[in-house]
Amino acid sequence: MEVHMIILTGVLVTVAVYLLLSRNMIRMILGTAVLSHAVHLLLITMGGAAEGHVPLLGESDGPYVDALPQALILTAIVISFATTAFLLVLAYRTYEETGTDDLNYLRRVRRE
Amino acid sequence: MNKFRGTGGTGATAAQFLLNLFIAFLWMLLLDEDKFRVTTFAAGFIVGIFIVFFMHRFFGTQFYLRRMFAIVKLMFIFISELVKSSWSVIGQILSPKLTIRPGIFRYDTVLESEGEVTTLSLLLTLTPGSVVMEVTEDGRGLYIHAMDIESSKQALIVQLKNFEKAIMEVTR
Amino acid sequence: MLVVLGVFFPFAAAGLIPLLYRLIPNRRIGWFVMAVPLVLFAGLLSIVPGIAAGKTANVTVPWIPDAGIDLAFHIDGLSMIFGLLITGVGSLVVLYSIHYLSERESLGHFYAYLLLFMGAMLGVVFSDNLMVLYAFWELTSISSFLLIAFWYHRKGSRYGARKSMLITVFGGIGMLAGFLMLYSMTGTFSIRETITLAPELSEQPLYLAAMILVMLGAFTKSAQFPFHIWLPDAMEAPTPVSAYLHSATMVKAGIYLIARFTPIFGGESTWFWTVSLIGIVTLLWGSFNAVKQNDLKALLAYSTISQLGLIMSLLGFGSAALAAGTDAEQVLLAQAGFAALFYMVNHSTFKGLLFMIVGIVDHELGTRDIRRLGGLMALMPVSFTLAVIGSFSMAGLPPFNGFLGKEMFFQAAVTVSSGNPFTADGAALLFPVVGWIASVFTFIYCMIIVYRTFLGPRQPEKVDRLPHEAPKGMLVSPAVLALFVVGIFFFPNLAGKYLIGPAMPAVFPTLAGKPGLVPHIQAWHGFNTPLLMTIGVIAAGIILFVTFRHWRLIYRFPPFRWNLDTVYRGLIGGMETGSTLITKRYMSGNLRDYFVYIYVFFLAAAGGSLFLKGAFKPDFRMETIAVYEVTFVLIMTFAALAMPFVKSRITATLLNGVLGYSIAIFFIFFRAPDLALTQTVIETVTTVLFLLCFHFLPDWKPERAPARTKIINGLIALGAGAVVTGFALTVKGYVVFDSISGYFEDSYTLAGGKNIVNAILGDFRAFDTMLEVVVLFIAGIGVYTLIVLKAKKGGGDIEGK
Amino acid sequence: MNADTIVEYTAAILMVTGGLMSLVSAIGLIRLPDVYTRSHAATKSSTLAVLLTLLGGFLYFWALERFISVRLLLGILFVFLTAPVAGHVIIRAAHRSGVKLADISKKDELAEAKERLMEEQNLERLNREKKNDSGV
Amino acid sequence: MKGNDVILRTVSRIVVFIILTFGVELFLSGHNNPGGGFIGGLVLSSALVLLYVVFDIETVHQGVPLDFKKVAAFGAMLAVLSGTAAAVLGHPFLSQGFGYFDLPIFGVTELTTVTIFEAGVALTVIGTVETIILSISKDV
Amino acid sequence: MNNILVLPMVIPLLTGFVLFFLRPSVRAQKLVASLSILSLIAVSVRMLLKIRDAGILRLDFGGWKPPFGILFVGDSFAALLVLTTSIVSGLILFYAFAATERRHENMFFYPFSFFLVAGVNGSLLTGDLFNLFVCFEVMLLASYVLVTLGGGKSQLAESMKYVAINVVASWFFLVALAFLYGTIGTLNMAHISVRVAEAGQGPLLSAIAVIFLIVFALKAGLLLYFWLPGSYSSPPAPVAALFAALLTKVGVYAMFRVFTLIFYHDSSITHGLIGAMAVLTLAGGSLGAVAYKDIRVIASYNVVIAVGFMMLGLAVFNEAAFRGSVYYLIHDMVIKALLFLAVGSMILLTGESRIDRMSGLIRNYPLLGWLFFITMLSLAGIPPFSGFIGKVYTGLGAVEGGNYWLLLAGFLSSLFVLYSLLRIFMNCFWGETTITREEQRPLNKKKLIPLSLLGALTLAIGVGTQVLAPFVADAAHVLANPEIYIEAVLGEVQPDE
Amino acid sequence: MVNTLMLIALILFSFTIVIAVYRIIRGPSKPDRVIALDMIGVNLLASIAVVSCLLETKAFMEVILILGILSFIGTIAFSKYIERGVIVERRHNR
Ligand code: NA
Ligand code: NA
Repeated sequence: MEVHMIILTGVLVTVAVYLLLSRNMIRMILGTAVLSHAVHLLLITMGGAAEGHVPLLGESDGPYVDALPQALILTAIVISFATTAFLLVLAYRTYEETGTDDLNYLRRVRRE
Repeated sequence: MNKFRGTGGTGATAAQFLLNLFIAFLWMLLLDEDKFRVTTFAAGFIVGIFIVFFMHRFFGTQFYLRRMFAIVKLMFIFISELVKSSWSVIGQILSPKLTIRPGIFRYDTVLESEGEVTTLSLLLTLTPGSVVMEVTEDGRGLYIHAMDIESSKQALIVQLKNFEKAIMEVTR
Repeated sequence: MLVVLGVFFPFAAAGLIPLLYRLIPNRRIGWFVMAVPLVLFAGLLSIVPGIAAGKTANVTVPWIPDAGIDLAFHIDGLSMIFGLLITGVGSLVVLYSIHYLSERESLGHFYAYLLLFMGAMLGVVFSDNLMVLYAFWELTSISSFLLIAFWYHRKGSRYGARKSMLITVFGGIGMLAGFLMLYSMTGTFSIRETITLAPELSEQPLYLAAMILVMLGAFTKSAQFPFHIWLPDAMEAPTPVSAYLHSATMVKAGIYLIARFTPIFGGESTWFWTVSLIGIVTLLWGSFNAVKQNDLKALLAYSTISQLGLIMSLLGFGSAALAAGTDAEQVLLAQAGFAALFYMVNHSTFKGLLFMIVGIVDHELGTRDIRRLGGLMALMPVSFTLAVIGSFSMAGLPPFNGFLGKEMFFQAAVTVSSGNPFTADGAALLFPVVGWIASVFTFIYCMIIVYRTFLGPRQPEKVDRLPHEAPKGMLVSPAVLALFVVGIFFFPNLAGKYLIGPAMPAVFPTLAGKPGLVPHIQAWHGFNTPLLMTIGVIAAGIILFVTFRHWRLIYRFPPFRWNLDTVYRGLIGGMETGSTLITKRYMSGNLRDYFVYIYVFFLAAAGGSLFLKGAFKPDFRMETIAVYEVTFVLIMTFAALAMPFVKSRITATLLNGVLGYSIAIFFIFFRAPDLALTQTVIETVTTVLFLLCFHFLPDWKPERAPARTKIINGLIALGAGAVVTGFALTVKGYVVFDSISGYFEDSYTLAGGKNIVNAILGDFRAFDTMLEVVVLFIAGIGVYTLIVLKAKKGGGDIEGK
Repeated sequence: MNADTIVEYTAAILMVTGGLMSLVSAIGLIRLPDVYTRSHAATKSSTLAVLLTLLGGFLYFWALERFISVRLLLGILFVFLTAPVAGHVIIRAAHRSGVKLADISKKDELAEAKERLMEEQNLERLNREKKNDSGV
Repeated sequence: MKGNDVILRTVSRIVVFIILTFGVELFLSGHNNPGGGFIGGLVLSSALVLLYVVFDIETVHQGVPLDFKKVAAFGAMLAVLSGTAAAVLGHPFLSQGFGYFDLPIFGVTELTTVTIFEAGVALTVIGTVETIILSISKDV
Repeated sequence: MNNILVLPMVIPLLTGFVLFFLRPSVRAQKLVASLSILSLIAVSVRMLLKIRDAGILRLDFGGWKPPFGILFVGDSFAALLVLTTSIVSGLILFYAFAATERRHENMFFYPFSFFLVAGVNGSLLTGDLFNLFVCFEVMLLASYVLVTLGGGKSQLAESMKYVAINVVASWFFLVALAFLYGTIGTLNMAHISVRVAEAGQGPLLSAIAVIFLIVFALKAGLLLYFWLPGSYSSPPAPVAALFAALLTKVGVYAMFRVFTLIFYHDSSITHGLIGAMAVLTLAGGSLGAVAYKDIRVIASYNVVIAVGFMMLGLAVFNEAAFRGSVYYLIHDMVIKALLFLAVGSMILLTGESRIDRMSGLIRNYPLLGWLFFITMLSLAGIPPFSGFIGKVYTGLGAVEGGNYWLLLAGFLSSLFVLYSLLRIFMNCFWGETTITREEQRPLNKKKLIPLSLLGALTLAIGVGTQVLAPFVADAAHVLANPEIYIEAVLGEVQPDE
Repeated sequence: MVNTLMLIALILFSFTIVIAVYRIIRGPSKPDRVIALDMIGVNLLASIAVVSCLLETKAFMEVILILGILSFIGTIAFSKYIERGVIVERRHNR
């Protein structure tokens, strides 16, 4: 169950990096969002194959899948949510101030 | 001012109590225990107290036990209408050539309260070939999109009348 | 005790002077300042007999014992000479400055810097610890920097200060590296211990590098070719400073260093050739350039460069003694070292004197340009006399100490050329020849000083003021120096016995005690080669001076016009423009470029180490694979690939939502209900956030980028995807260790929870969760702040009330 | 073949039926001419498909371990309650944002009503302006 | 032509209660079932999001007069303080305790300090999500 | 139990919350902040002494033994940096009390600063690799907010880049963690080290190490520093000072930790790659420092140079060089704070930021001028200021290790440092005075005191190096001998064997 | 056999999702795309129900309910965005 997941991760990374390299802010931010999808998938894939039961004691007698990566991903998900939220708002504030959502033009924004 | 307050304020306290019971019941169901336990129900009731306390300003819809039954009954109507409508739509989708003539028409209902109008709209939306698009400001006029307006407008109106009657039986 | 005092007294005084200046805000402050070097001078004098008898004074104050860096001070014969020069000339310079500087100047700063310098200089010559020496070494550069830029509002002052700082610090850093190499060979920072270990060093691989780096320090500090260029510009400093730092003391720190390190590096042919050649080239180049100068101070600066070269070359000659075979040869060669120190003392006297006289001329006429000067003899007779003494001494004429020094130089040059351990006889003939030519130029510029300034026609129309003799107070210091110039000529052996002689064992420790190491100096030693050379110098000098007008055009020829200053300016300018060009080229300010750098580096470094170093061992084994999983993989691939190409941001956001929800179902496939729950909610909330923010942003336009950029982007993206995939496939096949998470399966007994993930989050790794909550909180308040900020700017407060 | 097996088969068949209906509505999503008609497919057949599947799941767990999953029942209730609302809201948004009906559509009383309202408002404004003009 | 949100609002009022109850259940049962502070908090805040979308900020604010910034701060502080409490009592920082108690109404119940910690988590999540959404929305 | 270890993180966290609630009263905020900083310093000193007496300290959160739970590990290296962080951030905050606009104070400037400090201290102390990621995020999120504080056009534009790049850096961190967990199956750094050593750091683990290198290089500004000058030169002075003093150092610290404790088996990375990156960083930083006329940008490139210099120690990889880097880290935290505050003050006073638009400031603000002068000397590594000893040890390490190119690059870079700052000093402080006594804006004591204290600190560290010497020696010793650290963490538990 | 039927159901649901993704990409109107997303949500929900049966675990029941809730919220939010460009208003002005 891993190989196709790994390839999928690769596809997601490719798309994310391509989006990241765009000039448009929203494209770039969507790129970061896809990046985090990719890494969450990667984390769970690297945690090992899904051979085992849901890590709920009492649901079954085990063996259970590795629960640690799940906990790590949970933390990672919340953190990437926090970051994305901030980045989004920063993007629109930047647009409001500079009048452009083109990252290429941001370099020309000189100090006032 | 308070837009949450529904029609009539007399039964507010009683309704809150009912809502609380509802939550307790919900709680009990959620816990998925093998048999009914008073303690579970009580715990649910306490949870309900918090929620209702927290949300009490939103409260307003009158909840009578009677209406609970009505809702269950209406849900069965929903289901049957849903099955019928789905079947019809599937037929239209799978017919080799699309012959439908969609359109929007207005229907003025005799129902008054928000709950009644909503129920009607939900039913109607689940009825074959019709979706409620707008409710006029006075809450009496419904704009309905029909999948095949030529063949089914009249049938729809008849059906609407029946629904109105059924709902009023429940609510009044 | 005197040693510690010697170093720290000036610093303490330097700290106090600005405070004292608040009480005595006029030139009388100088008298207090003068007390410092005077007291130290007296103290040092008092130990001269002891030092002459071979004793040394030592003291160690711990500083960083762990690093072997202690404030270890050591006075021997060599440091004594310098100590006396520093304090002696220092006293005279302060005395001179009392009258020289206007009361409008910030005297507090001036004297503080001066004392700072004095302490630093004493520190350099007294230190026995390489690091401490380095510390004081840099401090001399700094105080020199501050003194050169004393008139910091002048552009020239700043330029000169910066130049001197850059060049001397450059040398200093090299020297530090050399010291560190020495340490790595010896394990000690103590100079004396290093000297005792010297015989074992020459075989070490770092020996040569250390030597060259130490020389670098010395040459930059002592303004040796090609590093001499800072010295003329340092003349922007007030004249007392020039007299003190840039002729009598600081520039001699390099001489000191070479002398001090002769026991360690001397006797090596590299050392001999480098020091001697650099010295002799500097001597020639300096004297040759001094002749063409119009500014008296610049002339003196080049003269100083040249004379420092002379001293340096003498030290180089002398170092050969340590490699010479017989005692006689050793002693004969070592006398070059003696000559170096002797010449150095002389130079301090007559050059200090000349600077002070030039200062007086400048002070009285407001100019130092010899094209505007002339005929001052009648108006300033005392100054004239003193100038003649100084100039003639420098020119090497009797009855002044310069004559003795010059004779000894010629003698040493002849000795080296006639035989030294590193070449066959006569191969070093260039030393006396070049030395002689340089002496001719020296003679010429000395005559220029006297004739163009004090003799010849007066040019009152070119000068604003009517000059008259300087105040007596200003003449005292030069007069005292003149006294030494004459005195040493008549009693050279007094200096030889008490001053120079005791230093010889420090420079040539292996020759200590050998008879004849300290030569008997005679003014008249018969018609030997040196005397003939001197006569030749005078003859040629007079002819060339008289015909100067005719041959000065030579300076216009490119090889002579070609200027190291131009190189320096070119370097600095080139560095500035070059760095601007380069930096602005890649620091484009464009986020896309930065991402490109990051990912290209990722591809090169991580991808390189994966694919090129044999790490890539993909594992394509598939345990179970279900059709529906493949379908969901396809769904995600489909949705993802469409994202960059859709025309509307809403569509892209929806597709992102599809990805998020689909990941939730993969979490389900991986038996991770908590993850699936969190993922779905977070995905929805994120989507809502996107929608909220879209209100403020324009819909996106098609990506306007050249095809080339798009292709590069695509390749980088593909590469990143491939590298991640490659890694993951390899990691999949790497089965060596079990995960530690088996432990958590006891979560019910350990932490009282049946949901293992929840137990990890709430208990085993609760700390992560706690911080994650903090992260979330910061983000939330951060968003609030970002938005409130704007409202405040616009004037309105969005908080309503 | 005991009762539980029958229930399990029933559950599985319910699920397959749900899947088929779902696919049919997906086809509708492709075939139908405009957003309004497509919404019929989505809000009705798709919803029913899901409900069937959930019901299947409910039965399956009941057969398997006599487990009454309230969450599934609640899920059914929830989809039941919200699916038509979602359909209504999307359609309304579509119309309000000016998405055209397919050409085959017969009539649009809502659009007519909206136009009438606009005309009335325009008329009113014109009248007001006129009044203001005359008042000056 | 103005419309009427009656359908959406009426249904949402019911739906919100279901979501809220479900959220609390998720929060409390997370120790043994899927759920916990994070998810509970997220579900509760999504209920509020629904209210904000269906109604409007001022209306909801009348119903839930909370300063969500402070809720978030209080929650995060609670999470940190629950760890500090253990330290004050001489246990390693963030030590959690659990035990089984016979309570009057609830019967034998497992009580754990994790619940306090998770409450902090939940409050932070609610507070933060609402703060973000409200901040952006008020900017319109 | 060593609950003291968590205090450097918990004190600022709780302070942050309290300050958040104290928003209406700036005075109360200042009071609480001051008390908190003082206690933070006291705790750090106490911790350092405790480590000296008892060796490396360990705190297992929740009492879960390593490698299963998260833990903080306090060795001299971490504790020294925690102490420096506390002191330096305290002084910066003290400056901020006087320099921060009311507008920013209302924007939770102080709480965010404390969260930043908490993140930094956590990153320094943690012994768990995933927790390091989380601590980084605490630090980064706080920095995201702080970098936008002020919110001008260019500031937001630069913030955008800063945040975006750090998001990508965090992504790399997670990717690296995923691969590491997939191969090694554990998160405790000491345990990872044991397992890596057991498996032998083969090509795969080395390649994963390279990803970690990228992560930390991005945070530290090692070669991948292009985000740095823009984002460090746009926010208000106290924020820039906090960034310059703390943020890159955490990246540098992490690199030292990871590449001395875990991935020290492959010299082509530790010596080769890191060395090359350090040299390129020095070169790029040096060129940048002389390329611009904006004093904030010049200062920012000096941050880059310092990173390159500190990394020389890791590239050289011997105890002397480690010592040098530890000294230099401490020095650089102090001096970068001073540099950025001084630069900020200059801009505040003149309203200009380009060297060709300022002149003769020393006449108006002599103390500021001399402080800048001291900063310059200290940065150039001139004794007896704090930069000297680090330079000496790094140089010594390079000589001993035979890394002459690194030595050359490191020492040459200090010339560029000197040149770049000389340019500021000569153009801005020297030259004709353009501001008359009447028009000059006052530079009040409240701002000058923290500046002077930082100046005194750089001198004190240089002169009183001996006080630090045993701690630094211990820090370097542990870096050079990872088994000490491992023993302290896993001593009584043997998870595998 | 039961499992096979369930797998078939699962594949059918995933095909539906594929088609819905196509609709999202094709559009043409925004409401079209939102309808498709809504459809994906409910189909995922159904898929999870099937997967739960396949894996014989009750652990995913919460996910089913949550997906239902969220796809509703998401649809409402998107609709409001399409309708007004703003999804949360400060005050409903009517
Ligand atoms: Na593996
Ligand atoms: Na949980």
